[in-house]
Amino acid sequence: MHLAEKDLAALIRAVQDSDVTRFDLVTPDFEIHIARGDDADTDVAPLPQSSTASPEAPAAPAPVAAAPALAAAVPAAAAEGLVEITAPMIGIFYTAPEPGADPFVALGSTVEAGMTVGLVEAMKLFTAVEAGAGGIVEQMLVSNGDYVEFGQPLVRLRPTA
Amino acid sequence: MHLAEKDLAALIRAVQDSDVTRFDLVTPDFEIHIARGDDADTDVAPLPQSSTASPEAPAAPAPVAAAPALAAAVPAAAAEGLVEITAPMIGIFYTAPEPGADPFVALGSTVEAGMTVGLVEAMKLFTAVEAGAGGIVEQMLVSNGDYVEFGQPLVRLRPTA
Amino acid sequence: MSSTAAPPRVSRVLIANRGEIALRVVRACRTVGVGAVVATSTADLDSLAARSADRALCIGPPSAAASYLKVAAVVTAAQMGGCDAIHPGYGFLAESPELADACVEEGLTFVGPSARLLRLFGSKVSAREAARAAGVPLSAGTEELADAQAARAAADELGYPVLIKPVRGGGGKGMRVVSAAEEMEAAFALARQEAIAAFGDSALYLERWVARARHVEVQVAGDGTGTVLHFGDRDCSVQRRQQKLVEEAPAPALPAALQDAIRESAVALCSSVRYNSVGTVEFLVDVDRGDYFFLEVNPRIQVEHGVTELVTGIDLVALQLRLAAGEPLPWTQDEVRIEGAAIECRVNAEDPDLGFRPSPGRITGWHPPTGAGVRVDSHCEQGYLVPPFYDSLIAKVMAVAADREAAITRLEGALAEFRCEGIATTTTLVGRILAEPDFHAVRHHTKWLDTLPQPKE
Amino acid sequence: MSSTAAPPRVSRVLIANRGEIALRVVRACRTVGVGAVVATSTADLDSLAARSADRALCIGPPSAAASYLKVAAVVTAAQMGGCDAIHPGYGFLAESPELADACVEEGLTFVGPSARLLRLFGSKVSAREAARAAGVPLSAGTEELADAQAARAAADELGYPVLIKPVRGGGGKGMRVVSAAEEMEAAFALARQEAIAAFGDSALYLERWVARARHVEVQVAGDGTGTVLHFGDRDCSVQRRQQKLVEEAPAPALPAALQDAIRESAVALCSSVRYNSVGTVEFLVDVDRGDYFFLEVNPRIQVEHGVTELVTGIDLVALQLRLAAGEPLPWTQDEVRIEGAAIECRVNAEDPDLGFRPSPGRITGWHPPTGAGVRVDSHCEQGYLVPPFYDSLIAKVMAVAADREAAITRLEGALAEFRCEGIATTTTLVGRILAEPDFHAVRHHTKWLDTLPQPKE
Repeated sequence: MHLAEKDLAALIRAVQDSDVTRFDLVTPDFEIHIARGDDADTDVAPLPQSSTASPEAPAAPAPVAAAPALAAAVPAAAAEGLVEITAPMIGIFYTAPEPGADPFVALGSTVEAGMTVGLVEAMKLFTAVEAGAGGIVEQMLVSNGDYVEFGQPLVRLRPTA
Repeated sequence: MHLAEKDLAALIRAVQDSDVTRFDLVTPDFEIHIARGDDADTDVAPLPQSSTASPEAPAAPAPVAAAPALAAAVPAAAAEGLVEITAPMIGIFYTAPEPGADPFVALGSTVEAGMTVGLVEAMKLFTAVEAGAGGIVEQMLVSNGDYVEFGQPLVRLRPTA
Repeated sequence: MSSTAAPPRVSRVLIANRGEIALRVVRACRTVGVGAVVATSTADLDSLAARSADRALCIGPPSAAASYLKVAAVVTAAQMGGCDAIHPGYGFLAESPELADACVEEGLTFVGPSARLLRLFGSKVSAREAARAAGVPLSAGTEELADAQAARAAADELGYPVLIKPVRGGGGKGMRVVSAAEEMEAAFALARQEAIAAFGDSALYLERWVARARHVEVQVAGDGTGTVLHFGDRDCSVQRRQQKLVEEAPAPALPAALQDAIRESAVALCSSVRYNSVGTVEFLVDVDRGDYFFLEVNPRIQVEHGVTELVTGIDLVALQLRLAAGEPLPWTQDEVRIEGAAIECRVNAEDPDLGFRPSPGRITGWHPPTGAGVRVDSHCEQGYLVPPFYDSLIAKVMAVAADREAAITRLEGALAEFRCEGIATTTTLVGRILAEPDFHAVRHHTKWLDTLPQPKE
Repeated sequence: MSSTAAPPRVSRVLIANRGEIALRVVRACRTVGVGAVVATSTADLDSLAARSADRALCIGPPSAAASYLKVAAVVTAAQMGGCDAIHPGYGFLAESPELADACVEEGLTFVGPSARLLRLFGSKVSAREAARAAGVPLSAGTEELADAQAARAAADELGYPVLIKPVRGGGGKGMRVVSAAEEMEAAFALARQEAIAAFGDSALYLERWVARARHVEVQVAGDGTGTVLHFGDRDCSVQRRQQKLVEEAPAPALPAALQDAIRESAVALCSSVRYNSVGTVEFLVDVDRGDYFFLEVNPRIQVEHGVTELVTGIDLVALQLRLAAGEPLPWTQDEVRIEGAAIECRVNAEDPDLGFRPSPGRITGWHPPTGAGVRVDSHCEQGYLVPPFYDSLIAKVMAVAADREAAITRLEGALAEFRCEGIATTTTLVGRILAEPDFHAVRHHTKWLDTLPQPKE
């Protein structure tokens, strides 16, 4: 995937002018993250060489033992035509609003854009994980109570339509 | 100029089986020096990046101030179709067998293969500089009494067909 | 929320920083024999520090506000990584009382002074009060002055030159240097006019004006009981717009009595507040008057700590980790020996030909100098992409030798060997500073570099 | 041809060597403030040393015999380069009395001991004689022995175990270790048979057999008047087929009295011959018997000099240049302080999986470790082609810390960070040596590594 600089600028403007709350674009050369809300910031990030989220292929193992946890993760979603919901922050992932309650979503659930699919807690503060697009939950990648890193894939949806 | 490894081996064998006393081949990738006599040794040398004797083009200036003297030298001979006679050792170059005597060769002299074209002196020991091939002296690149480095071009001949 | 509740533990450290200091702390953890986990933004996931650590955890996007500056993300990363301590490095959250508080709340050890000390030194007012109480000289100044006559009386006491300053306002407006008593009347009137025009307020006061100041700082470490050691001083007077570029240890060409007084002031201040980590007390030395006054305390490890390490042989980051773990100071003051001279040049990814504009990008060729007496602290490598989000420091090139001239020579050699291709750097520029006769003669001061004619190629 | 004819001059030095030591000497020339010209073969024309020097002169083709080993080429290069001194590095012509003589003849300063000393220590016989005269212990042995009875008598004096050796011959034939008196008769008879069969000669003698020997050497420097300083010792017992792989300073876990005696022996020997440069006296320490004996003198700078520099803070190559220039020793023995511990690993371009076969080739990625307490001496860089003509040393990775365990830890960290891509290296292998319990406990000896089971991946 190759994008010229002006394409990028136009893309960022278009996303910013929309009501999208979170936008992530990852290419082998860079990442763009646009978020609304508490952490609103527009980043054009260089992609680390042994990337964690390359849509093309599973990340190569890092050259040293201390590979970031993300790098060892699950096969890429894009190849399977799935949409990934990632952690908006580092913290503990919860599938339900409180212990004993029904989970926000389960395998097979139909999810609409903007719907909460889980919570991430950091220092007693809970942040909702919202679906950026609609679809059917095809994979739940982490369990209730797991620590997750920022950007870690949590749920994969099969897009509707 | 590209040579396969087996071509190289064949070439080296051919030269070694001949009565050639000195053979130098320089490409952008390597050098071969074959010499007979006191310093007889067969070397396949990697060529330094800012080469001193690339036949294709003048050497690029070395990245730091301390470029070897050779690197700053005269334009390459091969492009002009000339054959170069280089210094067989570091030392002082003499054009004549003794002070006041006639020079071994001068511009326009006809030289035969094996003929002495000058002397190089190091610590009172004189070594004859011999022409590897016949030709007519077209350029004298150093003056009588100059210090010369090993491999420095001294004389250029226009080959006699 | 009592800091005495549990004995501090440091067996696995979350490093909440990036760049060369993150790598420096990873190495210190190894030296001390404790685990190291690095918290990184997505921009630094593949950094040398992240790869050198036992583990790296992604805490947010490249923007520091959403990653390295988020207390909750850092604390959560420590918990996720099974850490019992957090090292904040310098910058970012290094002086954050909020992080220190959060550590206490969550049962983590903050590798730095307690929140009380961070608050104390985080405020200019309380820091000055502490210094005054410890008998440390402060910059001489007055209260608000009624008129030029009162100003003349005050200036006679302060000694000329003095600086007239508006009580409210800033940015240089209404400020005037007065060199002699007979200039006071006119200068005071002009300053008052300017102050009213700019800030709608006529109140003025005087400060002593220091024409040529040297930035001298003292490296200290305390155990929290009032015992404080110093590790000698550093001179960081070579500054470009208040950014340190060249630092050295010890501070050269100071009269022995003045140097002793400065060191003693630093120890007295930190001892009086029961300082409990490594830190630096900064002073300005008035070259012309031959005295000094307190500037501030940096309650953390500093960028330029390496030059002190080179002349003392002490690993200050390892010491910091050990103090955080509750270990005592392992030496007496007499056992701390300062030998030789060390100098550091900061090399930044900036283009001196374009007004020092940052020059992030891919490093295509990287050959740092090595060898006897040379140390380079850097997180860069061939192929590394200097990200555009953070500060532009790419390497600290240091040299140590038996004396200052030898250290300069060695550092010049090291800078000459240093090759960084693909991006613009300040390597050549800092090398030129070392060659300046004023630098050799220690005639430089904090405004020296800014007034120097731009050296030409 | 008198060496006292003219005061020696060292204002511009011809460096007659290559690789890391050529670069090391270039840097030392800068430190001392003298010019540096590097003599190179065509294979090294573009080396870092050649580019770092003021000038590089090509002295011959890659073959060392036709370049670095040619006295006339080296001397002529010095003259062509306007040099007044020649530094031979180590290896090549470093111990060549012919080069030292040629320097005297041509009015050049040889940066090393005088030809007289090179000849003295170049012969095993005269070196042993000098050591004996200076009261330095020699390996205990006998003259030719008539029969087993004479051997038993001699062995009682030497102390068991002893080694029976043929007077003529070599290569292990006819050699037998005898552990106790009652084995002598049979062993002597067998050894005699073997000696006759192998060399046609029945003469045998005894040597004391050292089962576990440590290689301990003392770094010295002399001013030519008999004043000699030592800079402590080094242990170089980690050897693979007599090639040093790991060196450290000071020699660890030696009883203080033994260590003092070894250092005093080194000084006594060098003082007795009016040694006039830096040098190293090598000893074998008999671990089981707790004594030591003279091995040889290396009259030059050694590969492993850096670990001594790290624990003393002294630049030995700069000292060597100053002594060559006729300057006096700048310290007294008391002023030479040895602090902390330093260890060096040699990293070679060899493939441990292919029997340590040299692996010359292009270095495609080069990231040497840096940081506090780490030093790397290397001539390599990204894109460098390790030539096939010379020895395979590509880097000396060193670490210094307050004590030996901390230095080991730091060095392990440095080796873990070291990346050299494109060629096979011994980095991982030397790292494993450091992790061996025997190395930590100083139970290693010169044959230890060869008897160690090959570590597996």
